[in-house]
Amino acid sequence: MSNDFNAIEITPELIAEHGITEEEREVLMNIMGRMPTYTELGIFSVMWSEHCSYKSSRFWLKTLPTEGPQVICGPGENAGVVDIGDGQAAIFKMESHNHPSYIEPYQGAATGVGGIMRDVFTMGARPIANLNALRFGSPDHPKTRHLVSGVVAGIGGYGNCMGVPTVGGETTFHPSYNGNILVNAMTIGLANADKIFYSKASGIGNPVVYVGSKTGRDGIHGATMASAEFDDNSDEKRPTVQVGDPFAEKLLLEACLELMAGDSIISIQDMGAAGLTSSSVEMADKGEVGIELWLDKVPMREEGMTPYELMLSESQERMLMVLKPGREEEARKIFEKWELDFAVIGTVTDTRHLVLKWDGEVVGDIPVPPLVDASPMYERPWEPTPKAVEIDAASVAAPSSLTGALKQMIGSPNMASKRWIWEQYDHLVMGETIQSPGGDAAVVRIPGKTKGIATSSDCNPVYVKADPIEGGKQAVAECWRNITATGAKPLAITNNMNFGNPERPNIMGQFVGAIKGMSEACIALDFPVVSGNVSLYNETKGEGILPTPVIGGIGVIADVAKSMNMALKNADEELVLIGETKGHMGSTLYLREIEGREEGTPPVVDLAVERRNGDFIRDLIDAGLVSACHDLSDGGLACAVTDMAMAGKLGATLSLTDSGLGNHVALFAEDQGRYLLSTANADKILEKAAASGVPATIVGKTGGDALTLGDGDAISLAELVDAHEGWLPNYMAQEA
Amino acid sequence: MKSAVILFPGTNRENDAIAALEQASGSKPQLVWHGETELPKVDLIMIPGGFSYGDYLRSGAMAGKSPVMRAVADQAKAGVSIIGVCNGFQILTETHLLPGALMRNAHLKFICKRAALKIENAETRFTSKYDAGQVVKYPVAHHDGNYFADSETLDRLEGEGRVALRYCDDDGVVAPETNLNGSQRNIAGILNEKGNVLGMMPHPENAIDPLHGGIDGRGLFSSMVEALS
Amino acid sequence: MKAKVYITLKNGVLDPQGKAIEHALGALDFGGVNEVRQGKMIELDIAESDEAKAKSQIEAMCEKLLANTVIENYAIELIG
Amino acid sequence: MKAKVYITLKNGVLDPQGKAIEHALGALDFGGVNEVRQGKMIELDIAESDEAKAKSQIEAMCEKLLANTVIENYAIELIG
Ligand SMILES: Nc1ncnc2c1ncn2[C@@H]1O[C@H](COP(=O)(O)OP(=O)(O)O)[C@@H](O)[C@H]1O
Ligand SMILES: [Mg+2]
Repeated sequence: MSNDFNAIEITPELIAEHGITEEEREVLMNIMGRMPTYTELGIFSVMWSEHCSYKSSRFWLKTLPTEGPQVICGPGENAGVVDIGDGQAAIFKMESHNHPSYIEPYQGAATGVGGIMRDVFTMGARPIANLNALRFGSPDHPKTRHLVSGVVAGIGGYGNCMGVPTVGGETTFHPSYNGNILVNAMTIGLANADKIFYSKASGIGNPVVYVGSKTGRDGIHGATMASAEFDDNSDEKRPTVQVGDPFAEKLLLEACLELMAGDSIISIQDMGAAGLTSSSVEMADKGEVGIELWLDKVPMREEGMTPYELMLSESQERMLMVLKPGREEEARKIFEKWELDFAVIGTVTDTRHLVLKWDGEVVGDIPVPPLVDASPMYERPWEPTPKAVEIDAASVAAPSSLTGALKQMIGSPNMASKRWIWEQYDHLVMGETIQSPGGDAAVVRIPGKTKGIATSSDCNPVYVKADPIEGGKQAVAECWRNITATGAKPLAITNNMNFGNPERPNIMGQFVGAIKGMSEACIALDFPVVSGNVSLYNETKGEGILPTPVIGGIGVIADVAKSMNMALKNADEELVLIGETKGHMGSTLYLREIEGREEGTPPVVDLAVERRNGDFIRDLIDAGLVSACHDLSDGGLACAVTDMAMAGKLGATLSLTDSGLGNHVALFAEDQGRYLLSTANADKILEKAAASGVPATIVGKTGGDALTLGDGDAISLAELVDAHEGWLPNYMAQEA
Repeated sequence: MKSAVILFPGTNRENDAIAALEQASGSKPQLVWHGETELPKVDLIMIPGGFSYGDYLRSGAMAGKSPVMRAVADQAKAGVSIIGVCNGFQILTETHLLPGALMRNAHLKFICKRAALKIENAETRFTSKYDAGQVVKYPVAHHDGNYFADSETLDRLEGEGRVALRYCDDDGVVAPETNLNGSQRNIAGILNEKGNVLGMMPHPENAIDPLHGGIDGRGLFSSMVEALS
Repeated sequence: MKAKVYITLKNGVLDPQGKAIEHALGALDFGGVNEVRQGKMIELDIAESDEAKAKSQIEAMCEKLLANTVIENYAIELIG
Repeated sequence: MKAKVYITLKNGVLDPQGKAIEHALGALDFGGVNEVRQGKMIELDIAESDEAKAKSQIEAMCEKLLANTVIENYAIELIG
């Protein structure tokens, strides 16, 4: 009977349909020494997929700096772990759900959020903050509105129900994402540093336990679906879309944390992509043991499920655990209290094989080490990205009106307020949100403490496209800067590498360049990589997306009451610019929005300067010398002061002294490593700056209800707010 | 003041509620699981926010039928004070301890922001520390906060001073533009006939710390402590 | 026995979802669509095989849980 | 012409709501209830009076807006 499951004849075509190349097939045949069964073929196919094996990226990922005294656990586990003092650890990671979100925006985004939260709580952490980095196509593309509304509702739908505040993220639009949006979700969790759970299985004979929701035929690979049999309604094409059940996940979270408070768990692993396959293989591999699974014992949602389907299903809200012997009942009680399925579905063995049984009969048997180690790793050919043209600032024409240009920029899709989005996210639940979305970095307090975590996600893909190395550096630097602007000390990052087809040497060159730039910045800023995710093949009709290595960083601030934000608070204060303005105009927002040109080298990040300026800012904030602080990024000085004025509902005047650059260049250049401060202590700050060799200049004053550039070019705050706050709601209101 | 906080599967603002109750009363509330059929002897029962049963079917529907809610209803009859916030309000209407229903927000979107609220009745055990007409700011965070009742019921609520709070602007003006979810007559919170049960969509428990951006929510908790201790 | 339960909003109860759909249909150039109301349909399979008994059981489910009779009506259809 | 549109989840698509309702019915001592699935019913009034045309218009509405055809099926009933 059980053999029926594997009755399907394995042909070279079927193997190819499973995405296994000829070369890989050779390796597979050597490992098995025989034709794989249908179930085994499915397992190889998912384990050796780009998604699970990182076959194109692994070689380069290994070059990222991952160490530092703060790092408890770097890449290789479900999420990265860093020490935040007091015996506590922050556990965090970012993950993409790009393709599913394009197919079904609500469920795709929702299950993305669910997946990343499981990665974090499987390690023993309670999630305390979520972020999301979104990239959509051009606003006038017919699908964009629908995608924005679905993705945002999905992220909110899942995170809100879980009771985890969504405190930050980023959202930009660019035509390169028209057919391939990006949905990257990040979760930060809090755990005791001495109570972190890993996936390594151990203890021959120990029970392997399945908990959570039942397994259905969700997300079983499209290509393989074609050859699978349907038991009913075969005319109805079965959707491969996964539907999230945030309520089940909330129960799973509480049940897992309750069980984790005791000592019965040896190892635990969420079932994410490739579900039961990757979780069991990973546990066995890490523990250098074997695992035997009794698939007929798996809680099933549908009748007639096959081993193939059970092993490949991507049903959500499930976990696999190895328990200490004899602790099953204690665990079962907890999961039953939370009304979740609980089943002992296997045992740890000493064979180092993954053995699958159905009613006692073997339906699959694969040696684990080669399944994992012999998985392909490619050093794909790559070419460096040709140098972009240098834009001479003197060649960039001045706008007819500076305030007019400013208004246009601040109301452009990429700069416009994303309030419409983050007001759909519960950013306050848990009662610890100290800095809400809309600022440089969000700040959440650690329950029961004065300290908090600052977090931000960043990437400027236009920079990365123009120069992957500088762009990669810049993404890390900007994240570090955003965290610094709140007064927090940056600790570590996660990342999501979203790129096109790695089989194209120019795309692979973007990937390699970005990794190099990121590495440099991480080292210079003591900001190691502790986790991450890679999403390749993001392209439609042969056109890749802009290379988008999203950086998600966290930092710690000892006393959240001292954390700084960008809102201007007092009139008649001095505005002090920290950092040097050289007048870099290439790849800037000004060039794109005002001149309609997307070209030119991106600004260079001088990492030593970056660090010096940032450390200086942090000291000023800590010394209480600053009343508002904002880093300068897209749109330069003018956009920064506008953000600060709008946030504080208080006007400001920038005095335009002749810098030799031209006013529009001084205002809109995107030189790096800069911050704008509002302060009543300008003298002291200038003095300190001089002593530390940090460039600092008084550039204006706070007050009034308008923004004034130079001697009289003024625009009311109300008008700016309208442009800035109005764009997205107006755009979405035309929903059709 | 002794208090209890009821927990359902999917409740998620319990810690926020506990923090507020503890700050105001100096003692930790007792936690009561949804399956309980008996409640501890307390002065106040709080049903916190969240997504009990995932908000599936209707928000608050399944929690409203749980064993513990029968006990809560008995306590309500006996005059014990009960406050339901957000999902708690939805549950209280589903249990019929409060009239009306909470429907999907008129704009259909979840909304999380600080909202201005007008204290309509300052002579209740929940609001005595405020002045009538005072404008306070609490956050809202809900998808189904659109209060509905037929006009007879609404007239009765108004006539009997049972509208506790309304959505308004910073100056206390109650208008269609300040109605952030489509609620009938801008209603944000109501009382039962006896005045011992309050349901409200906004979250006073997320406005008790200067670092929350304001402490307007404290007044509600200190009112209860004063009345119930 | 299989059954379907239809739950609709009572007359006079505002229906934000229905209204939004009506509006969106208009924006999509589907003219002349009015009185859009959104309700629920719950399908279930009940062990009871006697029609009358099944119906009264489902009625009880509606009263107790499936419908909020303050704002909703329900109708039951037995499919057999 | 009045019409009703029934929107249901495709076979095999997880229905968390249905699952929760089934569970809640069990907890309320309604035994023997299985396979609970929750769908939507949309009622509308369409100006078109020709049956075939009305139907094809509503079909277009379903494809474009009312149903999420990635995970949902729909059925149309004209009431006249
Ligand atoms: N870009 C990256 N940088 C650093 N580490 C990475 C990167 N991409 C993936 N990793 C690490 O590789 C491991 C496997 O990633 P993934 O398959 O996404 O994890 P999971 O199975 O938990 O979802 C994780 O430890 C992850 O942190
Ligand atoms: Mg910033």
